[in-house]
Amino acid sequence: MSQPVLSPAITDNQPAAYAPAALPVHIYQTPVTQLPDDLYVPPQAFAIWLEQFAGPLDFLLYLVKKNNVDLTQMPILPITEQYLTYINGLDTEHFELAGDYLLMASTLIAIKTELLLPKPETPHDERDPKAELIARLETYAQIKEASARLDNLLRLERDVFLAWVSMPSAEAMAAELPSYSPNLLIESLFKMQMNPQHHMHTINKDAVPLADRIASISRQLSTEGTQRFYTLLDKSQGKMGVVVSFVAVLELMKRQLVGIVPTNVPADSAAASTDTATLDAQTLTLAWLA
Amino acid sequence: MPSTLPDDDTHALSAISSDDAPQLLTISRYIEVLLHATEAPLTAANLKKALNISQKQFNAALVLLQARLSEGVLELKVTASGYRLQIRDTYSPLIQHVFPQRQERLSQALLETISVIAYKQPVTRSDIEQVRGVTLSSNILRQLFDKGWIKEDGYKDTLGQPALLHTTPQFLDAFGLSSLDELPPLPDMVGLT
Amino acid sequence: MPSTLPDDDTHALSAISSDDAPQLLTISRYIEVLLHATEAPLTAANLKKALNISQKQFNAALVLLQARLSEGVLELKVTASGYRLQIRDTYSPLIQHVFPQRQERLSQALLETISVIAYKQPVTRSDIEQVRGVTLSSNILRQLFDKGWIKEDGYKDTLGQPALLHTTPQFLDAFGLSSLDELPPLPDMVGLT
Repeated sequence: MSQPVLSPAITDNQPAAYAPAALPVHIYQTPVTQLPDDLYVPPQAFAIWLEQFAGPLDFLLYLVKKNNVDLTQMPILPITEQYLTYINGLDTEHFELAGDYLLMASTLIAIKTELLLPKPETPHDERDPKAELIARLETYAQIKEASARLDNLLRLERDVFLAWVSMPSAEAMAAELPSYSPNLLIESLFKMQMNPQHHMHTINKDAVPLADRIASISRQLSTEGTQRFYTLLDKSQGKMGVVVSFVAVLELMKRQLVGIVPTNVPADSAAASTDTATLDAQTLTLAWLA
Repeated sequence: MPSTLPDDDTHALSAISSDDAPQLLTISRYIEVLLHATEAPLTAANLKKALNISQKQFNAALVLLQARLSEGVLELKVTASGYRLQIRDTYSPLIQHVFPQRQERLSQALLETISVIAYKQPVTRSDIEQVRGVTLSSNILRQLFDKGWIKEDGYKDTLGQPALLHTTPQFLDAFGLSSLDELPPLPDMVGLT
Repeated sequence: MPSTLPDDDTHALSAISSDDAPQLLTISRYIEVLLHATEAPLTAANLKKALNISQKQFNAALVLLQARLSEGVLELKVTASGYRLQIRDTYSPLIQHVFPQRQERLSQALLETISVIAYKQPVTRSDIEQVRGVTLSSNILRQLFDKGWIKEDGYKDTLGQPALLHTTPQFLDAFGLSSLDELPPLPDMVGLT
């Protein structure tokens, strides 16, 4: 079977190693004229070099491996120096990238300091920063290798592809959808009316229109002058009738057509302040103010 | 190789020498793979270019592909935008049955709401609440908006300037109506008229 | 979930009388349609329930489906979360060549993050940061959540009660694993010392 399609067109487009002329990097007081040739470094952006690493541990691991030393036997000082020199080379404009690296640098400085200080007489059994760093590096190296192995697995959407197909035609699918009958609309309205809760609500609403009640209370009060609040409440229409009457009274008071007659003063001073009056639903009297 | 091919296509196939048959099968498989691997339909030009084949090879491979597909649940569809593989229409009841999220029963609350909007439009939220006697859950309105059955258009000139709701042409489509005049006549009901 | 079909499948097939053959063919087609119609894999339980078939019918239909598929470019794959249809990997180079955009590359940072979660789960964000020595960008976590590869489940009983991260069956599906036991062995630590 011939394979007319598969031309080896995909080429490895890795840029060649770049040797910058003057990099502001020194290792052991020697200016670095050439960065590791396994990394591509644009001359103006040292930060991009660091971006090649997944983080400061990755970078440290690189330095350790590059120096090809046994980590446990390795003197940490030269590595620290080297790390710090690289970090010093970081453009100040790229400090946002440097956060994690600076944290690592401070750890290295701490280790360096500790190693330079004279050893205490009694070996302190507290934390050993060098051992901790090595442990972290080893853990990181392990995860880095594990991630490489994970990446080598056959992965969906890189090495294996799901088969995509279209669904049956829209018409065929739509034919299976319930075609909503317009009668559903009417039926839903009938059902709505049959709902007892709804029914009660509409009847009350329509049987006790607020405007009608306002009109009837206005009529009574304007004719009688004053009237007991209690007698104004139309109890013949049940709880809703009472509520609507109450709302009607509030509305009339808001419009300043009706006022409360204090029970302990004569009716003719109805317009007087009611602030101190005792309000009792049984004896509360309303007066027409208009 | 399938033994039967559509009548008018044997032509294209027979024009190709029998030496080409294995290669044609490969090409037809490649076309099948590419159609499975793309979201958008592929044009004949796309396919010929991708596989570096002639029009003649393409035609013959397509015939072969169709013959191979004839035994299965997929079919080759040609649309204005190109070729695609599609589940045969005959399986749409099965799909609708098994994945009922595509199919949908409308809730009574949703039906009432859309009915009130349809018959009384334009209406505000509070008009709907007034008629239905219950607080309108925003979820129901969202469902109606999601379906594209209702839209907001204009504001009621009242306190708070509430938005006015209308039905859309999609609503008419969903209920098989060509205009609002075709809505069933509204029964004589308290609270609605 | 087994990664290969049960051995006794051929038994299941022969145990069914030839009268059932047309019905089995239909069932195998239905299974094919349903697998095509969903994005997520379907479990045996899903399929048996959807089609209202017995385990025996299911097994036999699956064998039939695999036989039918063997002629084409697709294969039935059993993953951690069920059955799915995928393009045979012999055609992957063709797809990668024609649709390079379909080839998804994962960044080193993302791979390390998912590795920490996969191998050390359950982990908190700060566990990941501790191992990697880098502040965890929320972008990476969001990508992993978007892919459905990780989920939060439970809280670590420590200050701030950070959420615990786990991998999901979709993660296993994506890497072709049927269980976490199939993860490549975690390399030894001796590499450095």
